Amino acid sequence: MHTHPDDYIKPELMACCGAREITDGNIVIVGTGFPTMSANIAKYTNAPNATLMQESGVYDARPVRPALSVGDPCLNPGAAMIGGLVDVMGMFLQSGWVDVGFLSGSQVDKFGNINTTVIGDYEKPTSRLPGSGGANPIGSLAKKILIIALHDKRRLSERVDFITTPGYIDGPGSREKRGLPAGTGPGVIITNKAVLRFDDDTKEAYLATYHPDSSVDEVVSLTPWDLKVSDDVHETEPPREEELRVVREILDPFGMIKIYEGRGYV
Amino acid sequence: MHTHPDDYIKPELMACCGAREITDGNIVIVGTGFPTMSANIAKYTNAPNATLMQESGVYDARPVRPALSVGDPCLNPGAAMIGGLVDVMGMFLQSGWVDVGFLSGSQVDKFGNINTTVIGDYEKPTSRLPGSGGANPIGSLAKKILIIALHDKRRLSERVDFITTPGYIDGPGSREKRGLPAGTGPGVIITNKAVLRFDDDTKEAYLATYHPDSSVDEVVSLTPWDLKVSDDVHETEPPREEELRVVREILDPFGMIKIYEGRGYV
Amino acid sequence: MSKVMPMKEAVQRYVIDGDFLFIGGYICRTPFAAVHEIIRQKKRDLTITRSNAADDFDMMIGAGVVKRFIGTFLSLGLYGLGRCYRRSIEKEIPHKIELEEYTNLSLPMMLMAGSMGMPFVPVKDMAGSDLLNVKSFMGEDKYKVIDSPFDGSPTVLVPALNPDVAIIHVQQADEMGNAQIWGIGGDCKVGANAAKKVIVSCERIVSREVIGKDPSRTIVPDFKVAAVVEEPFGAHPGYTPGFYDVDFSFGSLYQQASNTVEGFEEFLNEWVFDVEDRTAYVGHYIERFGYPTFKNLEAAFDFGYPVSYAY
Amino acid sequence: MSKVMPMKEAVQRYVIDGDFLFIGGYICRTPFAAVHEIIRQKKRDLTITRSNAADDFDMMIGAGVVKRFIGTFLSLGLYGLGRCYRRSIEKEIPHKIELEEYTNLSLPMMLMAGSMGMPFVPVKDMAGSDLLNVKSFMGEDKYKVIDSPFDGSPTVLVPALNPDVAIIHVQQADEMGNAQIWGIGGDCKVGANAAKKVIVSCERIVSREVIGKDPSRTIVPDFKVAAVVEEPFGAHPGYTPGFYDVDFSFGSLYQQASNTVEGFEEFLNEWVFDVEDRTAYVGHYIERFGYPTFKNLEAAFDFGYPVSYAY
Repeated sequence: MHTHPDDYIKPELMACCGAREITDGNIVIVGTGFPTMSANIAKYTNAPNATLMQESGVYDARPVRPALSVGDPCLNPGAAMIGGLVDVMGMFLQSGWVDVGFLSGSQVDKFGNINTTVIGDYEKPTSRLPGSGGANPIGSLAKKILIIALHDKRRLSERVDFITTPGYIDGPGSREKRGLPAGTGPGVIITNKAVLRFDDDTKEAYLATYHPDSSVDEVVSLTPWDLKVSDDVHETEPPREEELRVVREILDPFGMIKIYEGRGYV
Repeated sequence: MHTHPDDYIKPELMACCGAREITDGNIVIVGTGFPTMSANIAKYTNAPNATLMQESGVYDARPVRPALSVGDPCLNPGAAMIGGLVDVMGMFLQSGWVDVGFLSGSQVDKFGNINTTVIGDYEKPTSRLPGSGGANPIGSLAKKILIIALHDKRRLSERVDFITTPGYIDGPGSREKRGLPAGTGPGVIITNKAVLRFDDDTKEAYLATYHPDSSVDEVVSLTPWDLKVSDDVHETEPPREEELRVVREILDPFGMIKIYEGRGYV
Repeated sequence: MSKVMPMKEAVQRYVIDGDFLFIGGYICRTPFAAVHEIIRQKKRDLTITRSNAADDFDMMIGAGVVKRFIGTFLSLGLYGLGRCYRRSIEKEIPHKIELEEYTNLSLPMMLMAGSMGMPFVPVKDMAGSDLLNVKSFMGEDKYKVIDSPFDGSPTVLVPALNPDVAIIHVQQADEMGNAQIWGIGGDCKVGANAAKKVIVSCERIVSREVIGKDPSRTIVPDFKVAAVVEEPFGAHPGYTPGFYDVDFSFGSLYQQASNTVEGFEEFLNEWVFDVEDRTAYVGHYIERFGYPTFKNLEAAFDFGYPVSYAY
Repeated sequence: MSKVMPMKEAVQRYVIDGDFLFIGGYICRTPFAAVHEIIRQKKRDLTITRSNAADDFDMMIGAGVVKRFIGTFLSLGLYGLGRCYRRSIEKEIPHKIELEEYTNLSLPMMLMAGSMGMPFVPVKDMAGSDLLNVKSFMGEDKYKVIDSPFDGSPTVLVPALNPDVAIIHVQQADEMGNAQIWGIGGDCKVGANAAKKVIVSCERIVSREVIGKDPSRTIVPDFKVAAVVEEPFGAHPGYTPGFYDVDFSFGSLYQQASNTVEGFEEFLNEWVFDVEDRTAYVGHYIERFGYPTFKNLEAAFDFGYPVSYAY
């Protein structure tokens, strides 16, 4: 039995949800923030032999503080291998070795398509976002994609304004038709309210678990599409004592994860 | 005026002929033996800023003895850059940076095609030779090819049994038609009897200079095709005193070049 | 025959208005001294490229030196969206740059293809995304989809890129340009080798003998290099492994400044136009923030093991 | 979770009859201990590949373990043509191997494509040569010629290779398989990373901490590695930079022996079948040629400079 302290914050819960999606031995490509936290929690709990890489060229880094970017100086000393983009994105990702990738986006739709390019029209955007970076290839080529998103009707959408990174595109068969590798695609959307998973037949995201301070009704009402609810929908397991200890004592002693509360992850 | 000592051996003369084909600043891809010797003589005489590379991944090596292979240990300490085959053959050669390449072959024909694959039928060969190795890409992609050959009717031929490395293939326009880069192709055949060059119009090798102990008649009689003779044919300039000093005092103090006499280079 | 020269001269001689530039770096080893000099010399109509662009690209766009950007991403990382980039695209300030977008797989592959003399290269990403539906100045040559002649499957081909000039910042180089790095590589090696010529900015110039003690660290050979510039602290506010850390406070300063056009211009005046070169920049930095702040960025002492290439 | 094991076990577990093997090395870092073990275990029907093959490939062919060879070149270098190779092709002794021939540009590119998940790669060589006119077991998939969809020019495409197993010899690795080299690389990095699994033979096993002191030297990450074998002197008669020199006399010994089938078999008995492992091989070497000869191969002391990755 696990103990579940109740003094956690939402970004901690979300990081733990991510960690539980990782299986021992997984090779995980990470950016910064939650993803790195999740993968590292997994290494200290359920997946001690998982290894991490960053697109900038780093494999199995041993940072002494949370990396603030994929090119962070703390990723250099102690890594097992450092090359460049062609090594990580080509030699590891494109060649099919990456099990798990984490992505986030300004818009995520019901098929798990992600937009990090523009809000509005591409030529005359309301808001110009950073662009794909590594997101598109990670979303195209990693075996399982974990999506992190804020749960509101602006961030989740029936259809993204621009598919930067393909999820299931238009639904069943779409990835295969475009030539994306078999056995890839979004596995879960972790929001600040719930965990959504993808239906095997429809490829649409459905509600799997709602977080402790939320409810099925709240999640459905905050979702801009007709969200299906799992037959065995239940509350998300809160962070376990040992997960929180890893976050607070080992990975992030200065509590940098709190900045995500300021970004709306509450 | 240059002084020309008369105690040289034929491999020394041939190495000097090669050196004189190199222009200052040239980037030269070399194997072993003559080519390395030629390129190094050039560095000490007419082309001080020429640099050498070996296909194994080495750029600007500083060997303390003549390298006996392109993977020789003496090529490692002191080189300016060491990578692998994809760096030298791809990043330097295929991308068009190599000015001069040296090649030799068991058979060389009048269009400068080279055979290092088989004597006789490919499927049932009389003699199985090593194969292309780096020869084909060097002959295809370096701007100027210097060919080293023994001068007899077996080594030179009207048509090689197998084109391992294309010269001018079937004559004018052949390289262009196959898509080989413009401005590439054989520049000279240096034999133990003569220096042959290629006619701009016919792309056939013709006699440019005969070595001091040979003659136009001898060279023509040892050549298995109807060898054209240049209007200003003359004797090859023998090794200059300073060239020989470089060979004997700096590059090859143990006289390893003498082994080529045993291989017929007399 | 040394190629060593001041950055001012290197940029004057080798960066021409209208050129296509690869500018390396990944927070790690950003050639910021060169970027500032390009702005200082008010170059025009440049096409710039790199995977994962950051503050340096944002600054060039804001300063108006950029016409076109072949990119994958541009943000200030920790500090959010690139302000100048947004103003350019959303509000045409100072003008709207043209944008051709790829990814952190396809763009490095295009540079690798360029570095290796390959005309194009197949990539497995971008399929099914809107990145294939937007084309800008590269037009129909942005990519091609063919049926693989081997197995018939649809295959995206992207073209090789060969920039006119590459600018990279490295730990050390010799005076002819043999350039060595260690640590995060980004797309520096492929980008530099894809270019027709390279400007190497370095923390220290070392002898050819030092280069030869560890030739496996070299990423660019001297024959590709046009100029070598010794610029200690040349990647600031980025970092150089073994030399100095990222300057997070300065990143915040740029974020604040670039929030407005006026702030951005004041920033440029203070840190680019009013300083003559990198030495003056470092002097100003110390004057403004104090020597302890500067000294605090210096890397810790943590050296590895030497190796031998002997036989 | 350590992957360290004796070569006997590594070859028993991970090299299966009929496998497609990449075997690295370029005189430099030839994995000879592994090659001997493959012969000792009388593996059959292997397909082997490497650019510029030498004595190790000749020996495997003579020993009858090889069915197919995807190659570019095979010779004994200084010692002339490969005797066993010639006997196989010319006289079918012990049998005629099947041969698919490429070049030292195209084959490394095919391995690079395999390592990077590219289905094929364009190459600018082979055009106009008879290498395009001979096809063996790869049939029509040896290469394809297409009109470039970008500019219409004829373009040779060669397919990616993905060997079942790669075997490389490196200077050092940790017990999980992170493998580091310096000096001549040949096609080791692309070949190893193209394979489904890797056997790493190394001069010394080092700690993960030592690997982390210089991660830019790593060419293969641990997750690709199935077995790590510590085999000092494991590349003999080839060399390992920083450890020992080429053994020219031994090369001559092999040349003499392999001139005849009988001589070759005696050589195999003495140096492969009658020694149980690499330790016994080295013992026999010292017994036969004396410790001074062995000691004389040891590399000179000529170490470079350490670097720091700190910030």
